[in-house]
Amino acid sequence: MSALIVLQQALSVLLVLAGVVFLAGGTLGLVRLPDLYTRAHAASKCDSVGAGSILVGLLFYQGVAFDDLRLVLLAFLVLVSGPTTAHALARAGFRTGLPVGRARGSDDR
Amino acid sequence: MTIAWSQTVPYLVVLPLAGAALVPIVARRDARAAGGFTFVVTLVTAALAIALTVRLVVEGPLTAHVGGWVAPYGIELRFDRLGAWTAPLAVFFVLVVPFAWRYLEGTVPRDRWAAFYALMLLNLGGLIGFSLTADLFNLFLAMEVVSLSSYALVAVAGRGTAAWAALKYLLLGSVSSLLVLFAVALLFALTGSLNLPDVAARLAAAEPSPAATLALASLAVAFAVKAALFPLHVWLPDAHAIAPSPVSAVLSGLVVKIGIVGLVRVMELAASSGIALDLFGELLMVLGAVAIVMGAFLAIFQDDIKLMLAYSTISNIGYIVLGLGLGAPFAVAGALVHVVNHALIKVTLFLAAGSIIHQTGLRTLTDLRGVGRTLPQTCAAMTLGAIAIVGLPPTAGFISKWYIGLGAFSAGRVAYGFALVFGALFVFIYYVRMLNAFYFRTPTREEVAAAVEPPWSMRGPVLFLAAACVIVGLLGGFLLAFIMPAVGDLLPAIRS
Amino acid sequence: MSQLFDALLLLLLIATAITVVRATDLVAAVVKFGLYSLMMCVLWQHRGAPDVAIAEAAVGAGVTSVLFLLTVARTTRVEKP
Amino acid sequence: MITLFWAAAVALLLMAFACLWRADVGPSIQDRILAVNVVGVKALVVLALLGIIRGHAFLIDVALVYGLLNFIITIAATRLIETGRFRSGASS
Amino acid sequence: MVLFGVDVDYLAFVVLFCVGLYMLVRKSNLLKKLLGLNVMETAVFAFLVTSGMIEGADPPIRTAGTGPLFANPIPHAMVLTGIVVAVSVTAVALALIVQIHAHYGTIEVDELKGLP
Amino acid sequence: MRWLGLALVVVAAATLMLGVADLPPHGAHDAPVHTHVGARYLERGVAETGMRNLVTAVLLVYRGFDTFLEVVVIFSALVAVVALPRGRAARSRDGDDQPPAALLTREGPAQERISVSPVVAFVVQLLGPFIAVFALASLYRGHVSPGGGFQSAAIFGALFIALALVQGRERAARLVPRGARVWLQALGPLSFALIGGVGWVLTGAFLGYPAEAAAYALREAMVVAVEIGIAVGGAVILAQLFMAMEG
Repeated sequence: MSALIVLQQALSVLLVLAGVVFLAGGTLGLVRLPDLYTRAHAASKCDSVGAGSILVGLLFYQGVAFDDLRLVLLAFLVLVSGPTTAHALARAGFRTGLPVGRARGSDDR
Repeated sequence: MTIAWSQTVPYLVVLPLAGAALVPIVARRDARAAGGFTFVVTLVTAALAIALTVRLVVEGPLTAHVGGWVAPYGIELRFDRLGAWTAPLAVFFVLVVPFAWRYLEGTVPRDRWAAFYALMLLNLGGLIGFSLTADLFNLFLAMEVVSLSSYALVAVAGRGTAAWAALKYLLLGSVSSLLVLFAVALLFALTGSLNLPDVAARLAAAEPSPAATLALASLAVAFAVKAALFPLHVWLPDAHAIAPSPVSAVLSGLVVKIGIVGLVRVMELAASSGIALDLFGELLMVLGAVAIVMGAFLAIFQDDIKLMLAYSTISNIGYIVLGLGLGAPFAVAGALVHVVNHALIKVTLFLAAGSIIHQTGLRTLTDLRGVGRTLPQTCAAMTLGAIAIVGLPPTAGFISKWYIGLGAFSAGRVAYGFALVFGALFVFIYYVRMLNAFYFRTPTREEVAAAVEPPWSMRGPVLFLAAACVIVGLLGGFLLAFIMPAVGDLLPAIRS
Repeated sequence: MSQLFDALLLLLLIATAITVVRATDLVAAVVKFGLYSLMMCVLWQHRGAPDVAIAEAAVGAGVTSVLFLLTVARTTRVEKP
Repeated sequence: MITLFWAAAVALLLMAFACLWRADVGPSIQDRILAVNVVGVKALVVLALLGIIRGHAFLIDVALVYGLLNFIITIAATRLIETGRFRSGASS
Repeated sequence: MVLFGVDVDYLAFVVLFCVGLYMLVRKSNLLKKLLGLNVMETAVFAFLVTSGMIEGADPPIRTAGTGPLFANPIPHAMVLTGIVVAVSVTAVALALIVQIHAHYGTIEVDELKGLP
Repeated sequence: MRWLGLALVVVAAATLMLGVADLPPHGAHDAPVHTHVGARYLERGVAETGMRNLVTAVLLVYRGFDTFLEVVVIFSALVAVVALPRGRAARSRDGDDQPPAALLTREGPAQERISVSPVVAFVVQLLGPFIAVFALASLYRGHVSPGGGFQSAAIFGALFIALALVQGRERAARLVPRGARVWLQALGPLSFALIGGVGWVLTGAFLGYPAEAAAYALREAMVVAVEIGIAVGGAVILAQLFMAMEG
């Protein structure tokens, strides 16, 4: 029994840490990458994975005796809405003719 | 089962507000029905208010605990001698609503009548709630109901210019509401209570703190904005001049008074919590005196009659604030009576001016020359109103201004007494200018020459109100006798 | 830890408010204002007021922001300096 | 465990500052919205973490509402940029 | 935590309030002014909620697992109401701004002042 | 004029600091805030109101009159917005006929008519039922967990906005039939007035709830009626505000 709890806790720690690392990667991408499309790519990918794995980690921490589905729903929501948002943004960028690569004359240095 | 009279007090607030919710439903078939329905609702409210005033005289103040929760644990509505102000308030609405029936034709498109009447009822409900509640947060909410409906009423008839006037009003009004909320938050953090008497008692028990003074000061500033006290009056002239005339009457006569009622509440709070506001009293006097002179002075240069009346409101708020600040019993009583009297006179003047504008389509003194010949009854009402607002003896304005002046001289504040006289002189000048244009010049515009008296639904309220200006003036003592017992509670705040 | 979190959250709130001031593109200003509301919602969650947090998330961030965006759509998008 | 959660929350807030920088400099409006959205996701995770730290499941409701609303306003804003006007719809 | 003799939280709310006030007073764009007003409002709400909290207390929901210390529910109720009031005022103001733009073609106060 | 504004901000900051510096530090459990009215609500609230979420208890029972004014405020916001002239008509009258797209996008004239991305439309429709269920749950469980009438109204309103965004307002508007709108928008104030009147008859005080144990079901029914009034009325008002502002 205790082994199970230890496993559960270890998994939870691992997932939370991994999530933080992924989120940090996404943030780095958002800050450093040259144009909207790459930034959206990095941010959305790392965010869904990062936020998703933290939420799953919390689910492990809460244990099986969890009485409702809030965390599951939340993870589902993050996984569905993150990519959609990125898609909508990139589409909006494409529609308004935002250039690929480092835009000339932009104030991004 | 006997029903306690005191428990009917909440209905004074609920009737108009629930009525407002019903107005769009009533108006679905016929937009005119909304006007009739609104009139009935105001009539019932006024009847209840008058009945409660009678009970008040017979058996003393009535207190309702909403939901049955006693004072600091629930919301308390008090119908006392100051709260009895709701009776004239409701009666003015009873007169303004029929005026609006015909006035709206041609000024506001039919599909927006329902919204107009609903906003009027919301305004009435909010005003009553504001005057009756003894709970700080409830005060804030009632104020928001009044403010929100007022902003919309300013913009209801006009296009862009009215919207701009309304937005200026909204921005300043919102800042003032925010200050009230901030003060409520501070007082709540200090005392843990929202009930006004309870807050005062707990403040009195605690050691004096700058935070409490800050709270009272921000309440005072907020209410000064709502009352359009002199340096904070910038929103008023545009908003009041551009609104449809029944709305101008309500805004100028009644809505600015929430600032005064609020200031009275601050004084009550200060008086019973032992926070000395000597500087506050001085400031009120100075600002009041400046407002009297500046308002009247600026009014002289206005050619638009509604703009002139709007500036005159600033001047009259000055009288009331000066009276409150003087702190002498007569002055405070005079100020409180002037709240009612100014409401009466200003409603008369705005409705009469509205009739003139509605019948001729013109609104400047230059254009309106000679209108006294074609609209004799309306202009007679306007003249009576003008005499009353100057403060000449047989009219309503005389009593209150006389007592404020008497208070000034008896308190040894002779300078303020002279400011008062000086202001009256300016007022006299601009109304003489108006009367001169109306009666002693020949018409220059054919609209004036062709004008006919307005329909009875508009003429009736105007004539009734003009008569009331004289009757209240002749029987003036009773208002003073009614309010005198309430004055004593207010005094310790200022007299220090 | 809780105290550090608190201080960072308050700093973040102030920083968000300042980016709202600095934005000249009104759409960006409105979206950042939405973020400000959402940050406030985190603060309230931290202060033990979940009811208020839900209301702020739904009204302050959602409905208010959408109304602002509608207004931007019907007026102008760029703030003149 | 709780300390780890706190640390994660603090780390997320620190990252949020970096995203806020991106939201401030842009350069395009989509970049700003993207950055704001990323901060939003981080705040959502922080809300969930706070709920777990406090030990009350009902606190996660806030995170749910937050996630839904963040999504809706981002969609609204991108719609506005995409079309120049807000009126939309596959049907109309 | 106390900084400059003031509780840090209260200090932060004063700063937020002033950022909003700055936006309201100095920005010429009406929409920006309105955003400033909203920022100020939120700062006051935050002040209210903070004044009603207790260190380490639970939300005022008395179910199994909460307690024994609870935050004060009254400020929460007040802020909930306040949020609704704020959104109502904002909606009316935005409708007015649309009107103003339709009539004058601008929502900058500096330009509106010159127009009739 | 410029420096006047800045001076105002500085003065406000200084005054606020002065006042706030004097307050008891937040978070202490023995501050006056926590020992007076709030303490009583916390202590006796569950027994007196039957609600475990005391914020809901304060909103609906102890300070119900405040909530009544709150629903009146949001109702008056709707009436106010409806009372204003329609903006779009005014714009074309003033000759400002540029397509808004050209005004709005810096990058140049946008395409004529851009449909919603099918991905976004799908996701919104996927999430829609979840949001609706969540809003209902928030209403239903408002007395035991965070949430309640108004939160539920706001979530429904947001759902309506999302649907209007992807499906077009015409289809979304069908969710609130035109004939029912005038009734539904007034539901908040009316339910309060009605239940308040019932309470007045039963207990002698406006908005009173019968306290006897025997009247438990009646009390529940009254509270639920008010909650539904707030939620449905609020949601319909928010939806209509959205439609009115969209023009």
